[in-house]
Amino acid sequence: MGLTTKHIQLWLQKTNEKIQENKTYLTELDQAIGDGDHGINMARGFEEAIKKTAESDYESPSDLLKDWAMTLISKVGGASGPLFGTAILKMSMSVKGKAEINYAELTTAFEEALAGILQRGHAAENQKTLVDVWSPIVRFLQENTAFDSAAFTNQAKEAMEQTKDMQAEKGRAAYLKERSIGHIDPGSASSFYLLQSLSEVIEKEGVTV
Amino acid sequence: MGLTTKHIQLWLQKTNEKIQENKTYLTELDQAIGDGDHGINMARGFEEAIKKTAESDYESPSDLLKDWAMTLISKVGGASGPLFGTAILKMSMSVKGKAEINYAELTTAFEEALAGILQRGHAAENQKTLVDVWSPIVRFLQENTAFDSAAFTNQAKEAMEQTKDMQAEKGRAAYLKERSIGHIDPGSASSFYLLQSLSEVIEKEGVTV
Amino acid sequence: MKKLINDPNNVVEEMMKGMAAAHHDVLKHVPDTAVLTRVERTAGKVGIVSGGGSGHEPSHAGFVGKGMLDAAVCGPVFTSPGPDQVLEGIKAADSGAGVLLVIKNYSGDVMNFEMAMELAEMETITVDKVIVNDDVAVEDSTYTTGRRGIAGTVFVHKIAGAKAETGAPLAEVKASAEKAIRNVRSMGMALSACTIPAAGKPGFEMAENEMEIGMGIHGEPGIERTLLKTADEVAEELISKILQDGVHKSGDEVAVMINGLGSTPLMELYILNGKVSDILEEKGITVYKTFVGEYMTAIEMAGCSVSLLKLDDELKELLDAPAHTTAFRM
Amino acid sequence: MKKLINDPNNVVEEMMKGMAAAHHDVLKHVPDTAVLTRVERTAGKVGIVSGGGSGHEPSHAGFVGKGMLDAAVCGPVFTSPGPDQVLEGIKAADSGAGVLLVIKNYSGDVMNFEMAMELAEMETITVDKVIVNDDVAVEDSTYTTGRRGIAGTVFVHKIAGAKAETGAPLAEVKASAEKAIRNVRSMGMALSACTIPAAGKPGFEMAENEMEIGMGIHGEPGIERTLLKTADEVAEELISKILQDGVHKSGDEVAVMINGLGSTPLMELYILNGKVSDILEEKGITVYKTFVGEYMTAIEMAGCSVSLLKLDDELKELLDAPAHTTAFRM
Ligand SMILES: Nc1ncnc2c1ncn2[C@@H]1O[C@H](COP(=O)(O)OP(=O)(O)O)[C@@H](O)[C@H]1O
Ligand SMILES: Nc1ncnc2c1ncn2[C@@H]1O[C@H](COP(=O)(O)OP(=O)(O)O)[C@@H](O)[C@H]1O
Ligand SMILES: [Mg+2]
Ligand SMILES: [Mg+2]
Ligand SMILES: [Mg+2]
Ligand SMILES: [Mg+2]
Repeated sequence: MGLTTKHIQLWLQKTNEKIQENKTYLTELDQAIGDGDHGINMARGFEEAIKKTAESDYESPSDLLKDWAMTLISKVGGASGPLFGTAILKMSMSVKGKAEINYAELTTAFEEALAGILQRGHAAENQKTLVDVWSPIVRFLQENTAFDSAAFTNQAKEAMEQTKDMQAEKGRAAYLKERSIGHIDPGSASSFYLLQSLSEVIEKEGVTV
Repeated sequence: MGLTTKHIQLWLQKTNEKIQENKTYLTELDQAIGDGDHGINMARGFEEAIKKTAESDYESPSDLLKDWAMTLISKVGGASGPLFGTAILKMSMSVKGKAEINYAELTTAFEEALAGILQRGHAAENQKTLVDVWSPIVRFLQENTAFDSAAFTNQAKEAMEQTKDMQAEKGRAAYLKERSIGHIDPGSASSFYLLQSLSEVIEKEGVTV
Repeated sequence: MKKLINDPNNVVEEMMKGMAAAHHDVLKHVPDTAVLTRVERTAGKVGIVSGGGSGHEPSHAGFVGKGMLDAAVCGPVFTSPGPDQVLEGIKAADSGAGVLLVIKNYSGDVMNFEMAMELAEMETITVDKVIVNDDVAVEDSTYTTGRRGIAGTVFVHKIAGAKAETGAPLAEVKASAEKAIRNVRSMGMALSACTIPAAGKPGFEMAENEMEIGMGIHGEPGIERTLLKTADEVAEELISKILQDGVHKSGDEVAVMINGLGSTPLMELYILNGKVSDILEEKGITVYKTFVGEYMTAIEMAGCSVSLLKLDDELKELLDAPAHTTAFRM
Repeated sequence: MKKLINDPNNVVEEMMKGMAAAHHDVLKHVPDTAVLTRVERTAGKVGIVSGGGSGHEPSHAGFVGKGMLDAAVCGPVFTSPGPDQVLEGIKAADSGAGVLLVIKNYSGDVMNFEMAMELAEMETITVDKVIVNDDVAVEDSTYTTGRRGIAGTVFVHKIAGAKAETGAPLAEVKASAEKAIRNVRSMGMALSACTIPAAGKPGFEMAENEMEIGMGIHGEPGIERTLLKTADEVAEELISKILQDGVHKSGDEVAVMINGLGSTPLMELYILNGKVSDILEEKGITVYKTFVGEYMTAIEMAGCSVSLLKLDDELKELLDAPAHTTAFRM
């Protein structure tokens, strides 16, 4: 069995838990090289997404992803709202009509999500943004044929950690130039929580993708 | 020989020295129960008085006292400017026409100075203002017949210290009500420096009043 | 002390210079004085002069201009200017119809302005005065110094200035100003202290979890030092103390001023106003106009004051009359 | 954190409420949105919408009113509002002649406002945009995020708003706004940090003897962290960096804005202006008008920015045109 609506719901819940737990940490990352609101923004948006998606019974992963995405777009704000919102929205569009999502479909969904992020943010790799987590993770999915939870999480974590040594060229951290080096990019950190949560759901629920 | 123009000049100089030396202390007294500018005000005014009176050769104590007074009135500002200015101005008027000032004349000059202060400030004794130094010192002069430097200084000091236990009813300290108790009144402290300086000049110069 | 200044002993002079440079269409500096005066004079009008210690910007020079003050006298920080400077203000404002001094009730201000009146009379200028004492945080007593003048003074400037602009004689201008004084009450609070530049350190200390209710505009305390409260609680306390004074009652119409003391963000002042407007509605008091911003500050103190001015037809008309100053526009 | 608030998560809603209550003659809150819009509409006029994160008060809602903005969208503190709220602003501002968005150049603002444009187009509202990037503290580069929009944005609001008020079509309003953007340059500095209410602690730390030159309005740093300098030195640095950009030259006429970031006393801003006006005179640049005050703040940050807008006849006329907003009056 691939990823079902239920698994998407669990994914959202787990991500939300991690975001709420790490709200202060994410905000501190953003205080170091941005304007210090990233944890607050993500926590507000995910809390609202939980509330919103609790209102309905969803027929398909796509429907659930859509409400999740639209809530992020509306409630996160800042740079991360449009970016995370667009990513999830593109996934929703990508898996439209499917009751379950298999590995190939998941890979395509991530490809589309990344394309959405790139189009919205006009950022490229190595500019110290969440692109630096999403790009490697898409390559990782493309290079494999089945989901390896541990390896997936590892890849995401490594990518996030690598943003530490980069000099920012997009987003607020870019104003710091060299002074941006030495700090993990906040958007990459929350991207890691999102990806780690997906990985945990797939492993714990015995999803076969 | 009584108090001459030269002695008045020395009095002003000595007072100025003490005010400048204790500028921070006077300001701190005013920070505790006022608005924290008393030392600044007095230091500015006395510095200007020194400058102003250095410009001319004075014929009489009265002329010198007048320029001293007018400079204080103009440059000290706040509550203390009109009060110290009026006090010195009244002295100037009181000793008009005299080349030297004897004990009786000095006593009268102080009486007039106090009257000026009372009329200007509408304060009475025991309201924790400089009146609480000037009133006892006038009584002290009235009760004696010759100037006793040590006793004069003592009397002024004691009067100043007694303001510590008073509750303020005039000036900014009045807003503190009970909380004004326990602090020396700033205007009384600078009055003490003025009186102590006079006493030192009389003693050091061997003035016979 | 962290300030964007050059020389702590020169702040007032440099401020006057920068202000005259910025607003030469509205005000000008009278050379060698502490006076900023109107550029555009209304001939034969009663002159309105205010002032006092500096550090309360935009008070008072920010209210110089058509419809408000004719001259502002800028003393040293928190220190009333001497009578000679007030006299310069009176001279600048006089155009033959006499001058009204709007004085805030502090010993220093009252003494210096009164001495200036005596000097002006010697120069045969007709001068009268009103003394503003709107701060209900302090007990009203004729025996003590009495109540302080705080931000409500700005309403008095507006009313007196508008009345003078009608060409009314000095006695009538004074009567309108006195009506405004009778009808205005204020109270303030503070979250932090302020630093007189020449003193170099804060006037007092307040713990991270404390506030002072009833704070004056020079850091003089008022009613109590308490633990930090919410904006809603602060609104309740300030308004209830103001209303206790008995001037503003159900059925009355008022103008409201939510005044920032220097470093309180406008956002916080508006949050406070949200509650103030609810409370007044509840009490049956109609808000005719609300002014939110920095009108009378205490250098960089964090905190605010609330002022209520009870209005009648005359005061409404005078409040609404045009004013063209750098800090108050109608 | 010492703030006069109720709930850190509710500051923007409560601010909007208090603002609408205070200024119901000028602006109103569109229910269930983050939008404050004009009460008095000019029919058939291009609508001007701005906004972004809150915490910059009076930006942007303080500029809603006749002659400036038709709607301001108030995001969470320092966080651009989402596209749905910007769309609400567009709808509130639209009266059939199209809408111009004035966006400050930050990734978040640009993305959210652009998404809103896409949504508006789906609802067949004509929308165009200009992006303000006046901050010379940041390198101008198309590869990176590029320059930030800071206080110079207020001049763009004024120019666009005045042009729209003439009944000009969207393309012309946009052209005037873009001319203002080409002609305006700014730079800021800070003496202290600020605290986002929901974060509860300052965004960064600065030692008692330090300042940051080139500070942005969200606490993003710019050029360098240096030892405390005098107001004159700061004026020199800000102006020289602005002039280096080559837009303002000897013989030009400019409007100057000395903008306080939140807790800098007006006195200090005027001291700075004294020097700024001297430097400009020295450089042969004529000051047409000067604006001193808080126009675009960073919550309670201490510091300032200086903006210069080069003027031609059109811009002068538009700058001088009437504006009736709560924070900008002409
Ligand atoms: N142009 C961009 N493209 C991709 N990601 C971006 C871009 N700009 C910013 N980001 C991401 O957004 C994060 C900041 O999000 P957040 O703090 O919520 O928004 P804001 O910067 O508006 O305050 C950054 O850490 C970065 O990962
Ligand atoms: N009404 C008054 N009568 C007599 N002395 C007064 C009166 N008001 C204030 N003072 C004196 O003035 C002193 C304060 O002076 P200063 O700090 O220079 O002025 P300000 O209070 O205007 O800041 C007080 O300590 C007190 O001695
Ligand atoms: Mg951020
Ligand atoms: Mg004092
Ligand atoms: Mg004083
Ligand atoms: Mg942000």
